[in-house]
Amino acid sequence: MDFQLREEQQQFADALRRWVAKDYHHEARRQIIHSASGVSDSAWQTLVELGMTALPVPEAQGGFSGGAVDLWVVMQELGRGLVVEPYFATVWGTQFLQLAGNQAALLEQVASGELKLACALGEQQSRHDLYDIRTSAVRDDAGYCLNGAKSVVIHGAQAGALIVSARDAGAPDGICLFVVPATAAGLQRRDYRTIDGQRAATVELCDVRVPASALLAQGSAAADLLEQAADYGVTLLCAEAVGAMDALFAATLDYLKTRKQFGTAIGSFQALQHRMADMYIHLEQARSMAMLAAARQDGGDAAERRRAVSAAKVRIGQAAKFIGQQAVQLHGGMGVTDELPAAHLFKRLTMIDLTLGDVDHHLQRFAAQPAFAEHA
Amino acid sequence: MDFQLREEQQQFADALRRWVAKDYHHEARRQIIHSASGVSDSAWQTLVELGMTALPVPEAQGGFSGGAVDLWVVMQELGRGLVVEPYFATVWGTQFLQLAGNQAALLEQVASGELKLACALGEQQSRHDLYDIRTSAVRDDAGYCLNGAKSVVIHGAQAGALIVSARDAGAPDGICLFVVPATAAGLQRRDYRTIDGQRAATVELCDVRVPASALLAQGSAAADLLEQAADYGVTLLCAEAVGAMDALFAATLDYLKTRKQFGTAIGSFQALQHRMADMYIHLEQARSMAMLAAARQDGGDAAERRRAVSAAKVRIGQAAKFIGQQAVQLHGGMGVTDELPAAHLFKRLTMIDLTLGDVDHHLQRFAAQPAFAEHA
Amino acid sequence: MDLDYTATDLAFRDTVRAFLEANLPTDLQQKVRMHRRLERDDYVRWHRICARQGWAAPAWPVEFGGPGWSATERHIWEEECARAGTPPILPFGVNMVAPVIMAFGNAAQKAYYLPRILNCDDWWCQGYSEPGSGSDLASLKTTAERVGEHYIVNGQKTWTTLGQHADMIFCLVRTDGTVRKQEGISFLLIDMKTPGITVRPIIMLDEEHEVNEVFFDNVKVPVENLIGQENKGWTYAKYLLGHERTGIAAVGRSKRELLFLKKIATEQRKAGRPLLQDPVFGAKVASLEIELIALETTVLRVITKADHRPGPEASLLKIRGSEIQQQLTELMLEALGPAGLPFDTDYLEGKREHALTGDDAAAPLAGYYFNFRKTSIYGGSNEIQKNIITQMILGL
Amino acid sequence: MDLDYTATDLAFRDTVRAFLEANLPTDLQQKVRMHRRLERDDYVRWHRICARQGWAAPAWPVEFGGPGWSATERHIWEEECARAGTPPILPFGVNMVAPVIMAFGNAAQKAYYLPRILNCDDWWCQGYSEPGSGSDLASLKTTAERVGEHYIVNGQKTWTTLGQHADMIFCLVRTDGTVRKQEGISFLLIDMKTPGITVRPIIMLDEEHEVNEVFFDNVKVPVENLIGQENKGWTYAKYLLGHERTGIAAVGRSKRELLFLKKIATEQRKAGRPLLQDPVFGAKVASLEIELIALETTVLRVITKADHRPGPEASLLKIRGSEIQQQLTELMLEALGPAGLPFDTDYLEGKREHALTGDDAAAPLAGYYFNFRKTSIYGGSNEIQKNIITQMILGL
Repeated sequence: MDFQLREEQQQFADALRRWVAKDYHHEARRQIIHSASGVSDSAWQTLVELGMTALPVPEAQGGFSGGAVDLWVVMQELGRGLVVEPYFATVWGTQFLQLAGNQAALLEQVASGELKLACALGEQQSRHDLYDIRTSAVRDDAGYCLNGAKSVVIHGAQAGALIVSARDAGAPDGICLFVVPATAAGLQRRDYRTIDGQRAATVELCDVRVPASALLAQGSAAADLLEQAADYGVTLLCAEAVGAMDALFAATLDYLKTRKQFGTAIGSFQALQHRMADMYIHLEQARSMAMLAAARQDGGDAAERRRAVSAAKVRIGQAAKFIGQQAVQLHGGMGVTDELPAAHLFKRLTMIDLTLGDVDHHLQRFAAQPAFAEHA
Repeated sequence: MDFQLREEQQQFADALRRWVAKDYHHEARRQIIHSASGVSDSAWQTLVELGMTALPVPEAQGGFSGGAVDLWVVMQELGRGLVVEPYFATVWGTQFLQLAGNQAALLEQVASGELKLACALGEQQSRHDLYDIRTSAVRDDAGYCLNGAKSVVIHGAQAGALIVSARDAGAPDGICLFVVPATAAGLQRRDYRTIDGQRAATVELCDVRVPASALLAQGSAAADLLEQAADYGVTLLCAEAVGAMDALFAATLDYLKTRKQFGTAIGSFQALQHRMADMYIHLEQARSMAMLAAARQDGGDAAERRRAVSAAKVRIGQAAKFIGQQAVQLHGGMGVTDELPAAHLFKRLTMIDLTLGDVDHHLQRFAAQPAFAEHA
Repeated sequence: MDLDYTATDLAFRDTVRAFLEANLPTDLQQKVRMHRRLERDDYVRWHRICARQGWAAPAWPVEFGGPGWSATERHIWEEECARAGTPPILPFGVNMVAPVIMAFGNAAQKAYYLPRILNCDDWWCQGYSEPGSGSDLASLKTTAERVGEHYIVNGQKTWTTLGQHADMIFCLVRTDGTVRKQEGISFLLIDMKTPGITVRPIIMLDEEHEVNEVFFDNVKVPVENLIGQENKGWTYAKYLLGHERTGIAAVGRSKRELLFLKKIATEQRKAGRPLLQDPVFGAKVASLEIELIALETTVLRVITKADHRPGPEASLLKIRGSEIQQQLTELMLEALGPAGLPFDTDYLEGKREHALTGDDAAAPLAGYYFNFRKTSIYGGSNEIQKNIITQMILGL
Repeated sequence: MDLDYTATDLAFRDTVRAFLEANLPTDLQQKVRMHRRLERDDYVRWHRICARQGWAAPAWPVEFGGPGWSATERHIWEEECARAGTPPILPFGVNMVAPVIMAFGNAAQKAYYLPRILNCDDWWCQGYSEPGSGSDLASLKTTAERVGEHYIVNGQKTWTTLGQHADMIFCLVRTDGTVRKQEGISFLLIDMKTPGITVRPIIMLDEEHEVNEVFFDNVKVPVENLIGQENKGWTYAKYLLGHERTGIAAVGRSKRELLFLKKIATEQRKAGRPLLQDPVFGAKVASLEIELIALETTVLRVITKADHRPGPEASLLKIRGSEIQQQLTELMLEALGPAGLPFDTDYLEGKREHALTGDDAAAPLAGYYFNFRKTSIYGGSNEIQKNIITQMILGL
C-alpha cells in the first residue's frame, strides 16, 4: 500500500503549479473569465504543450495512457489554480470515447489538443439524474435523428464534439450515447458564464442527423458506460475540489496569522483556532476519500468503484461546504468580496457540489449499493 | 400576547421547587430509584397535597381544571428536579379519560391521589408508531376480550388502571381504546428500571375481559383521541425537558465558572464560551417552541396543534441532544460519572427523545401536515 | 400565557395589509420577490409611499413624525412588509443616524435633518468600519482635526453600504489620538458632495456593487455638523447598539423566503415527485421551518416583555436570524442542482426581461446564496455576538 | 499511489484470521459482540492466549518478545481482532508502562517487569490524573518524599481504569515542589498491595464500575521502583504521548459496530420496512460509514508514510475516531426507539442469561451510548487535541 505520487506525477504537478503562478494568477484569470470567450487559447496551448491533453489518451492514439491517478494529480493542480479552461470537460468526454472503443480518430485529435469535448447529458428536468433523458433518438436508414435540449453543458460551446445522451424512440427503456460534431446541422448552443467563472451552454438539437458510426453505445451497455464515465467525471471533480480546498485552507490560515484585531492576530482566538482545526480535519478526510476514489477507478470491481466514488463525492461535498463557508467567515468582510481568491475558490467548490450529483444524491446512491445492506 | 405565567402558576412552581430542594435532592432521589419499588409513596403524597393530582382534573370531579399551560409549569419543575414519580403517566392517562368523557368516577380517584394511571400503547414492533397495534380486542356479549403485549409502559406497574390501545378484531382497520384495571384477571406486568431512573413495565394481556363500559373510544374517534392525547403527552414531556435543560445549563455554567485548569477558570477559554453560547441559544429556542406547543393545546385548531407539537418535540430533541452532550463534555470526566446531577439530567433528556416519537418521527409528521406543502 | 394576537392587533394587521395591497407597486414587489437587484429609485419610491402614510419611521416618537405604534404593532408592520415583499426602508437614516440626532443632536440639527430623513430627501450612509478595524471598531484611524470653524477629515471608511447613492454620511472619526481609543472619537455628519471625498466600489462575490470604500482627503466639514460633544462619539455609537434590534432576526423576510424555497422545491423533481416530498430534503426544510417558528416565538417573547428593554438577547436573534437566512439560500441553491450554475447578470440588473436559460426564479439564487454569507459577518460578526452572550448573559 | 494490500499483507491477514478462528473462545467473542461487561478473567484469558502465540505485544521490539511486525501488519492485526470481536489487550502494561521501561528503565527493571507484562502476570493501571488536574496533567499534587531507601507517597489519583483489579500502578508523582511544575515530576512503579493504598470505585453514568480513585497514605515505595532519573518523569510521560497512537482511531472496532448498527436497524421497522431503508435514517448511517471509510484511509496514509513518525496527526485520528464511535452508539440507540429505555444490569453483568425484556441485543445499548461519551473526554479531551492541531500543525 502506497499513497505517494510517482516522480513523474510530482513533475506534472510542479509544472502546472509554476505555470499557474506565472500565467494564470488571480488578475490573469479575472481577465479570462470576463473576456468574450471566457477561455484562453494560450492557456490551452500551454496545457497541450505540457502534455495534459495527451495524458488521458491511450498510447496507440498518441497519448500517454494516463490512469485516473495521473489525472487526479492534474485536476488537483487545476483546482488549486482555479483554472477555467475546458480541460475537465475534454478529459471527461475522452473517457466516454475510450470506454466506447473504436474512436481512434477523435482520440488522436484530443491528444494533439485540436479537439475539445463536452458532455451534453443533463436536461432541464433531470436535476442530478443522468438517466432522466427526454432527448430522443430515432433510427433511420442513414443513422439517427436527434431531438431535444441539454442544459448546463459544461464548456459546451467551446467543444468541437459533444457526447450526447438520448432515449431510443424505438425502445423507450433504452439509452443511447452519441458523439456529435458541434458543427452538425440543427445543433444550436447558447453560451453563458457560470457563477464560478466557467462557461456552460444550453444545447438544442433540432433534427440533428448523425451516421450510425456516431453511436457510442446503446441499451444496457450505454447505461453502464454512462455510469462508469460519470464516476470517472466525479473523480476528476473530487480531485479538483481537493486542490481548491488546499488553496482555500492555506489562504485562510495565512489570513489568521496576519490579520490583526483587538491588537493581536485573530489566529490567537481559540474559537477561531478550533474552527481551523475542524477545517483541517475535513480537508484531510476529504483528501483520503478522493484518493480512494481515484484508486478505485482503474481496478475492475464496479461495486467497489461505485461505493468509493459516491463516498468521495459526499465527503468532499461536506468538506467543501464547511471549509468554504468557514473560510469566508474567517476572512470577515474581505471574504465576501470578489477581490480575494478565497471567494472564487468558495464559489467553485460550491458549484462542484451541484455538478454530477450533490451530497444527498450520492449519499442515496451509496446507501442503495448492495454492500450497504450487509450487517452483523 | 403574553408569555408571562399567572401568579398562581408561579406559586405552584415555587412550591414544587422548594419541595424538590428539601426532600427530593440528588441523594434522596438516588435512594428512591434504587429502592425496590422505584418510587416514593411520601413523594406522591406531597404531590397530592400540593394539589398536583387534582390539577388536570375538571372541577366537576374535584379537580382544578388546569389547562395545558398549568401542567406545563408543573412538568417543568419536575423536570428540573428529575422527579421519577408516576406523575406524567397519570396526567397523560387523565387526558385520555377526559377526552373520552363519562369517566367521572376514575377522574375523582385521580384528583384525590388514590388512582395512578399509565398508558399501555406501544408494542415490541411499533417503535414510534402508536397506530402499529397488534393487541386484539374481540367483542363478546359481556364486553371485550383483550389479548396482546405492551412494551415499555411508563410506570405501568405503579398504575391502578391502564389505558390500552387495541385493534378491533371485527374491524381490522379500527382502533379501540380501553381503560383496564390493573387487577384484571389475565393482566400481567413485569416491572423494571429504565436507564434514566424511572420505571416501566411489560404488560401482557391474556384473555383479559373488560365490560363494554371500559371502551373509551373506537374507530376514527379512537384514532383522533389517541392522536390528541399523544400530543398532550408530548407537550408534557417537552415541558419536563425544558426544566431539565434549564437545570443542566445552570449546572454547566456554574462548573465553567468554578473549575480551574491551567491556572484559570475553564470558562475563560473562548472555545468553551462559544459552546456555552450555543447551548444558551438552543435552550431559548427550545423554550419558545415548548411554550407554543402548550399554548396550542387548549385552542380548537387541530392542524395548528399538530404542527406546534411536532415542531416542539423536534426542537426540544435537537436542543436536548446538543445541551446534554455538551454539558457532559464540558464537565469533563465528572460528567460521565453517576455522581453529578448533570449525568442524570442528560440521561433523562436522552430518554425523553425516545418517548412518544423522536426527532425524525416528528420531523416527518411535521412535513406531512398539509400546511407544509403551501408555497409561494 | 396567551400566545395569540389580540383583536386589536389583528385589526391593525388588516389595516396594514390593506395599505400594502393598495400601495405597494407591483414592479417593486416583483423585483423583491424574484431577488432582482434594486436601484436607488426603487428604495426612494417605496420610502416616500410610506412617508406619505406617516409610516416610514415606525420606531420614531410621535413628536418627530413617528406613528406611535407599540412594539407589537411595529413587529406586525415589519412582518407584513416582509410578507408582501416591499423593498426595505434603509436603516442608515431612519434607524441609525436619526435616533442619535434625536438623543444627542441640537435643536437646529433636529429641525433640519429629521424631516429630511423621514421623507428620504437625503440618502444616508454609514462611515464606521475601516480597513484595519473590523470587529474592533474603536481602533478606527480616520482623523478630524479642528481648524477654525471646520474639521479637516482624512482617512478611509469601508463597507459603506450603497454609499454610491448617498447624499450624506455619518462618521466616527478620531478627534483625539492621545487618549484611550474609545475616548477620542467624535460623531460627524458629512455631505458626500464635499470636495476631497472619493467613493470606490467594492464588488461582492456575486458581482453586485453593494458596498464601497470612501476616502477622505482633507475634507472640510463645518463644526455645526458635529453631533453632541467632541470625543463622545463612542458613547453615541454604543447608544445605537442598545437600540431596538429585534428586527435583526428578519423573521418576516425569512418566512417569505421559506415559501419561495418551497415553490422551487415543489417545481424541482426527484425520483418522479416534487423534491419537497423527498424525505431527506423535506426533513431539512422542515427542520429549518421549525427553527424559524421558534425564532419568531423568541422574538415575540422579547418584544412583549412588560419591562422590555432591548438587551443582549438581540445577539441570539442576530445569530439565529442570520443563520436561518443563510440556510434558506443554501437550500434554494441545493434544490436547483445544476440549474444553479448559470450566471446572468444582465437579467439580474434588469437589462434583460427574462433569464437567458428561461428560468427567472433560478437565475439569482446562487448569487443570493453567496451574497448572504455576509449576514453572519456584518453588524457584529456572529463570533462577536457570541462574545456578547458570553459576557452579558452568561457572565463568563 | 496503490491503495491495495500487497499479496504478503493478504497472506498475513489470512494467518491472523486463522489464528483468531481457532483460538478466540466463543463465550468471550459473544460478550464482546453483544456489549456485555467483561470481567478480570476475560481480559487475562485472552491476553495469555495471545502471549502463547507471541502476539500479545505487537509493537514491541523482537528483543523483548515482540513479533517483529511492520506498521501495516500491526494495523491488520488490530483490524482483525476488532473484526472478530476479541477482548482488548489492555494498554496500561503493554503499550504504556512497557515502552517507558524499555527506553528509560534499568537492566533489572527490564528483566523483571517486561516478561511479566508480556504474559499478563501483573495487571497494571495508570496513576496520572488527579482530581484537580484534568487536561492540565502537569499540575499534579501527589508527592513522593525520599526517606532512606524509600519514597513516601501521599496524595490521590483518579480515573484509574480497572484499577480495582490491579497488581501494579505506574504513577507520576511530585518529587520537587520548588521548581517549574513540569520539572519536579518523577515516574514511579508501585505495588498495589503496599499498605496505605485505598481503591475507591467511581461509578459511571451507565452504573458500570470501570474507573477508580486511588488514595496514597504514607505509602512506602522502594527507590528501585523509580524509572530513570528523579524529576525527569514528565519527559518520560511525553515520550509515551509521542508513541504510536494510530490505534486510537479504533477503526476496526467501529467497523464491527457499524455492522451491528445495521443489524439493529434492519430488525427495527419503520413504516413497514427495515429502518435501515428509511431514507433519513439510512442517510445518517451512510454518512457515518463514509466518514469511517475516510478515517480508515487516513490511518493508512499515516502508517504507510515512508518516513512515518507518530505525530500530531494522531490528534485528528483521536477526534474523528472518538466521534465516530459516539455516533455509532447514538444511532444504535436512536434505532431502538423506546426499546432503549429498559436498564437490565443483571443481564449486563451476566447474572441473568437473557435480558428481562427478551431483547438481548438492545439491552446494553443505552448504557453503551452514555458510557461512550467518555471517548471525547479521556486520553486528552477533543478540545485538547484541537489545541495540539492548532499549535503543532497549523502553527497558530
